[in-house]
Amino acid sequence: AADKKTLAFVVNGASDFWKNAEAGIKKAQGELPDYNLVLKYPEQATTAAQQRLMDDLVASGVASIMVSAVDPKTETEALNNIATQIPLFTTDSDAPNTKRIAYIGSSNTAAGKQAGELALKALPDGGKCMGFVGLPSADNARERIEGVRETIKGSKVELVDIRADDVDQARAKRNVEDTITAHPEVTCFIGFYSYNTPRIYEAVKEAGQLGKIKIVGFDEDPVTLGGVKEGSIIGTVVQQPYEWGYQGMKLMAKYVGGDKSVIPADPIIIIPTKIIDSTNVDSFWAELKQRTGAK
Amino acid sequence: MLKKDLGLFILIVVVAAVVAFLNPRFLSPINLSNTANQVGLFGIVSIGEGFVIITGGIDLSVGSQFALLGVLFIDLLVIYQVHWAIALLMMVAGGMMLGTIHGFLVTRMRMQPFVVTLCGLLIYRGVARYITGDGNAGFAFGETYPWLDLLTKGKSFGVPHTFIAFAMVAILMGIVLHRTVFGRYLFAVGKNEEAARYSGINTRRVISAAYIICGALTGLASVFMTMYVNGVTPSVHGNFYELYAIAAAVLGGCSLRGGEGSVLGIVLGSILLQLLQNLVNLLGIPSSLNFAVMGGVILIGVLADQQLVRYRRWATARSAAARLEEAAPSAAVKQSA
Amino acid sequence: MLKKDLGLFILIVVVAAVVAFLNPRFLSPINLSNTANQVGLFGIVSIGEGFVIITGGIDLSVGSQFALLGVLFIDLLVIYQVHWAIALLMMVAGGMMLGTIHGFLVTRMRMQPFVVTLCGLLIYRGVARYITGDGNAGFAFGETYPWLDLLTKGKSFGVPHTFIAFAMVAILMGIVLHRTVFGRYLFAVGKNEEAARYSGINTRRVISAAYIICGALTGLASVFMTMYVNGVTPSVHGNFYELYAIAAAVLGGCSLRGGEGSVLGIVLGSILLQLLQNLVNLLGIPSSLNFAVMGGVILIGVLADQQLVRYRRWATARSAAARLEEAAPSAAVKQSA
Amino acid sequence: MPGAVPFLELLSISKTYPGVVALRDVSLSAATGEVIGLIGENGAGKSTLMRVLGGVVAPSKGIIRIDGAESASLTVNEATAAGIAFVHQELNLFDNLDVAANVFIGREPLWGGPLKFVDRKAMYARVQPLLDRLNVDFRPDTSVSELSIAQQQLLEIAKALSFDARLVIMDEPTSSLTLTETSRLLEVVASLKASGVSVIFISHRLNEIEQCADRVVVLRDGCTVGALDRQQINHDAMIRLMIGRDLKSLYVPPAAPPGSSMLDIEAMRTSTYPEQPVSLSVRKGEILGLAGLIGSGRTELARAVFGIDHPSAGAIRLEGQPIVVGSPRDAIDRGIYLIPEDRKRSGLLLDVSITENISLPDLASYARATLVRASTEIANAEQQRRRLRIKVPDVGDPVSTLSGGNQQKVVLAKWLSMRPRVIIFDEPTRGVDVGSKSEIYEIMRELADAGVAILMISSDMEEVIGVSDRIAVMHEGRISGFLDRDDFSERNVLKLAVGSTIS
Ligand SMILES: Nc1ncnc2c1ncn2[C@@H]1O[C@H](COP(=O)(O)OP(=O)(O)OP(=O)(O)O)[C@@H](O)[C@H]1O
Ligand SMILES: Nc1ncnc2c1ncn2[C@@H]1O[C@H](COP(=O)(O)OP(=O)(O)OP(=O)(O)O)[C@@H](O)[C@H]1O
Ligand SMILES: [Mg+2]
Ligand SMILES: [Mg+2]
Repeated sequence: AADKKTLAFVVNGASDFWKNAEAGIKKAQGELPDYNLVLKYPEQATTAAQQRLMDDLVASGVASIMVSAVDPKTETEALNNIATQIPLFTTDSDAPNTKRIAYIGSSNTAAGKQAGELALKALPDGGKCMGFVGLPSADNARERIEGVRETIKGSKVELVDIRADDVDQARAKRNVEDTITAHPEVTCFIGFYSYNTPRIYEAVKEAGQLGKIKIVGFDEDPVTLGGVKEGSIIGTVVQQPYEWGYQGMKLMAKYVGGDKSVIPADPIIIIPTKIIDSTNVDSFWAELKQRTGAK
Repeated sequence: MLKKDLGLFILIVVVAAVVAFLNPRFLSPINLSNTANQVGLFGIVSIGEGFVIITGGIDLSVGSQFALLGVLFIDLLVIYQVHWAIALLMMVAGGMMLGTIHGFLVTRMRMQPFVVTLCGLLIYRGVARYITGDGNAGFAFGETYPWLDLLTKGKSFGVPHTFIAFAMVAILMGIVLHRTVFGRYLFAVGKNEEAARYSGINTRRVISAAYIICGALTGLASVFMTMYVNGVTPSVHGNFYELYAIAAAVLGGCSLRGGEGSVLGIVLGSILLQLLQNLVNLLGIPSSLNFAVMGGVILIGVLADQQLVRYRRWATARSAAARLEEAAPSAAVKQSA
Repeated sequence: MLKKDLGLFILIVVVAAVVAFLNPRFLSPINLSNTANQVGLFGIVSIGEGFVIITGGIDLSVGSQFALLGVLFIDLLVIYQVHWAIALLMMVAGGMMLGTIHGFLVTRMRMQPFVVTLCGLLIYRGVARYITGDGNAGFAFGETYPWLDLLTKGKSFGVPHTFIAFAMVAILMGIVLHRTVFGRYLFAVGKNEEAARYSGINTRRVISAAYIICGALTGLASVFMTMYVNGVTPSVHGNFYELYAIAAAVLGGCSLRGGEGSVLGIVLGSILLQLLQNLVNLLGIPSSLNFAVMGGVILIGVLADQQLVRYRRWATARSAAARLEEAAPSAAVKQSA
Repeated sequence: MPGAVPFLELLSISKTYPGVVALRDVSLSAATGEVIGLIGENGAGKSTLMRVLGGVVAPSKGIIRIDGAESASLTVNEATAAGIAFVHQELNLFDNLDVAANVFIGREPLWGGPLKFVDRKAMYARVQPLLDRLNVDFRPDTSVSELSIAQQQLLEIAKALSFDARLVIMDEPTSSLTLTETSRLLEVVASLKASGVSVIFISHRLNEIEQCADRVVVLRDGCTVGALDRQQINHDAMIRLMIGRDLKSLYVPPAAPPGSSMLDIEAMRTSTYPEQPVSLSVRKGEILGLAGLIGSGRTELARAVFGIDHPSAGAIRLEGQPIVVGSPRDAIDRGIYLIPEDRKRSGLLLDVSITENISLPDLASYARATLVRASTEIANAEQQRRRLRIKVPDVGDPVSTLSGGNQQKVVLAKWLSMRPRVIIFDEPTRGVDVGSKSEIYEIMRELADAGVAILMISSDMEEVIGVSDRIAVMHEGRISGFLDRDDFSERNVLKLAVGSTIS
């Protein structure tokens, strides 16, 4: 087994989100017996930890890496450093200025636009929205927020502020509570990170405002999906990390195996995001459960 | 002691008044209730931290204990289907167990509390992350525990149960600290451990007990916190909470040199800290400044308190001198050199 | 002292040998160079932390200083187009300024180092986040500073410049600490501040100098770190780095009670910590366990060291007693009661 | 002989510490109503023996027999239960608690059954009579942080009395007491004896032993070297047993009459007594004793002259030249040195080597280009060791391994390797045994004869009268008078100390 080539999928931090990718990778592993597929978490969601992890992986002899860079803009050089040694792919958030072979993932701006559409649908007569996010400076957050703003531009819907919580979920919930107090005029909450939506749902529920305050979310936390199913969350925009993991690994395996033709000319493979609302939540959830074997 | 607490109380009232003036919604029942809830969530563990600090120690591991115990709590409920009340008791027991280990290493192995609990900080979170495979532990949607929810998230007469639990813990611990022999021994051990031993106090047991109490309260608080955020992502859950706990205790008059502090002070310190966070959101201050505001207030608070103590000493000395002068306006001085 | 360092050295060699055996790539030049780079990045600031710890203080703010100084450094280069060398010097000066503030609050205002630098931890990061509007500071694509890049990211003879800088700092600081008058004063102040003052040492200046040195080294290290990650996200940049620095110093034999420690020890401590992280990645241990491994090794290391010291004392006592016993088997005892 | 039957016996007790045998086969017994004076040089093992008896340390060997029951060691609680109360040599108080709490620490009166609440009222009620008995000026609810050292020592004694003990151990109870308090204490000892309580009294002040002891036991190097009955007790006999030889008379006259004025303190006001200007001068070659009751402000004056505290007013002149002393460094650079009263707290780095302690105040002169040269440092330490006869095998050993007297010599050595002009000794022989005391006095005289001005603050009457060329007495922050050698007497010093004038 030692001479099997190892392909690594390096994520940007610990999160359940990546369990889906892991499921995809597992499926890919079943189809790629000649490769050893691994998924790696950096011990902290920082560029320093991630860079060091990749350096160590290269040193320990992996054949190729697919990475969700913590901060692609500033990691250019470090990514190039890896890319000069082994084939490097990006996922989740692209780093177009690097020598990466290809990007496979979704477009956060597009996802943001979809969330904007949900907000417009939620507030047909216009209204004010408040956004909640972990790290507003992170690329994915910025692009999603931008997408929302682009879509609602010119309408009567307005995004008044973004409250950040440093990925501290207790603060995330408290931010929602305080917003309900401080801004009774805001009638639509958007949760940009996967845990923001469930915290919004709970805080709004505990304040007895479910239905009055519209909720738009991202990602597929069970509580989010439950809220969608219940009808108290308008909808959520999901990415397909399962496909990133599955398709990404197969792509890498082919490339490492010498088949360069799998890479499109514009080396960006977009796996579109989907809006999950009351109409399709059941089938989506069932599929998700079946893939990750979740409870 | 009392004067110190009074100063803090006045500070809280002033800050609250200013916030209420700038945004009258501050006084709305819902906001007060939310803030009380936060005070309860963070305050319980601050009292435990205060006990440890009074013995001259420190516990840097409470944040990581939140992560570890939170994960275990959810696993017990969801995977092992343990009754919630038993699970809750097990969390308290688990915290006590960790506290026992800390106490053992500090008193028997003579390691420094900072080192012991720094290792705890690193280890417990690591274990929690390992258990969840670096994912997160949560309840499935709709999976509810009506009694547990009522207990941890409910309200009575508009007062959140977290706050009631905090108040009960505070009263109980206040009595323990300020009225019982054990409390007196805590102060004695914190001030001068050797003298305490010479006085026949089992210092090891007293110090260990402080860590165990801190663990028990951390275990209790971890359940409230887990229920509040309805799940645990161990890589971030409770990060830096030890700093909140220490900050509340220090603001409340506990000296890191040991031997000083009061439960009332810690309660006020916890309230002030949460008030500050509420203020940031209510006044629309950028969230980035949240911590800066907290740091600034702690710095100024501690500084002002110390200057006040100094000034009072100086004033006492002066008035004593003045009294002497009056009493003996012209003492017979025989000079022979 | 020397024996302690030797023990640590042997531990490092053993761990390295085991890792090399399990994964021979450990010894590949690229891996050694990567690890040396990490040691350099984290080691410089550990030496500064060690100086503060030797005076009996602590600096909890170095991680936040990394964030604040990193943001300022990038702003100076990118927005104000300051020459990189000047910007680098300004960072060192900036760190020294923060150190001066800490020193002032500790020595003049008699605040506890823990409280002062805890506030620093909260405030500096908050300010950094505010400056960037909670965004991040980075270089535009293609914007390069060849000399700065060479200096901070280059290698000479395969050795990363960060490591060379670290080695130079270590040698210089080793001489300062162990050979100069000032170094002796640092130990004296850490052992017994009052006795030091009575011996004519300006204790305030010595303590302040320790914080200033720590600030200077933090400033220097923050430039290396900023260049390494090529940008700063102030909400997370340098989070917990103070703990690494403290851990390295403590592993290296600095006592948090003050008055003990050596630069060689701190260097070895830094190496061991980075070796552990390298090991986790190389041996495919789940990264969730990264911190747990670190915590476990620190705990065991400090524990073993203490038990060794105790055992040695006990052994000395035994042999001394035996010798004395022999020398005077029947001391003339005149008893008359 | 009172109470011929001992109720308590220590049999062949030995105790080893790392590197030291503190006690070797020591036996001691106490009978009801007996006052035993326990004396010996520093490090003879007195405190260690008492710690064994008080249950603080376990002996390595030996038997403790109380009322016929034998045990190998005691715990603090067992000792207390057996009726043994202990006034430790070091103060063991909690300054975050009040007086009553300190008296009852470890055995508080309780109420509430298993809840173990502290019964404050009962405590206050029981402490007040004890304080009355000692005639002190603080109350049960005074915070200990407000007490002076002397008051704290009295509190320790009150605490021991509260035990209703059969045996009270007093380990140097008078080391920071002055004459009035000491005589009060000796009265208490007598009344204890009268009520059938035994006392073991340790002191380096032999006249106190003479006054109160029924029997004296002498320790040397961890062994019992002799005992004296009531009739045999006198200074010479005790000294001979303690140090194995006779001592010369204390006072050595100066080789030449004192010269011109070296140090002039003019109208200095310190922070505790800001309304009292103090003026004082010390001449070259003179030993000026500075007497006074505890808390009379002598240490404050010394600290102000040495630059530790900042006086609110006043001037200092050195050889006629006005100088400004803003910090100890300023004082040291001008040759004004202070030997502080608490050597462990302010004089020494305990677990640092003797060499490094000695070179600390003048480290720069052992350095070339700020790099310290260890060889010159060691050479100097060796020289001081020989000169001061510091008993230590190796100057690289930590100071903590030395006895009190030898530690004090190390503090002295710090300054003697430099160029002194004025040395202020604050309680130079507190807790130092007679042998070392006389050596320290000799050094003081040598220095004076070499032209150094010496200001000796002391609460030990024997020392003040025996060593000084002239005495200044302070009372509540002012100089209440000066005495020349012809007028020296305990009576005169005491009169000035309590603020009255000499007729
Ligand atoms: N905890 C300890 N560790 C090591 N050595 C000790 C310890 N306590 C006492 N010693 C040593 O034991 C010996 C006896 O000390 P002890 O304190 O009993 O002397 P002492 O007669 O009370 O002297 P003094 O008059 O100075 O109080 C000394 O050599 C001392 O250094
Ligand atoms: N650090 C201090 N804090 C508060 N009060 C003090 C302090 N040091 C001394 N004092 C008080 O100042 C007064 C003068 O004390 P000082 O020590 O100068 O007297 P002294 O004559 O040297 O007595 P002693 O023999 O105790 O040294 C006393 O009332 C004492 O209680
Ligand atoms: Mg003694
Ligand atoms: Mg004095």
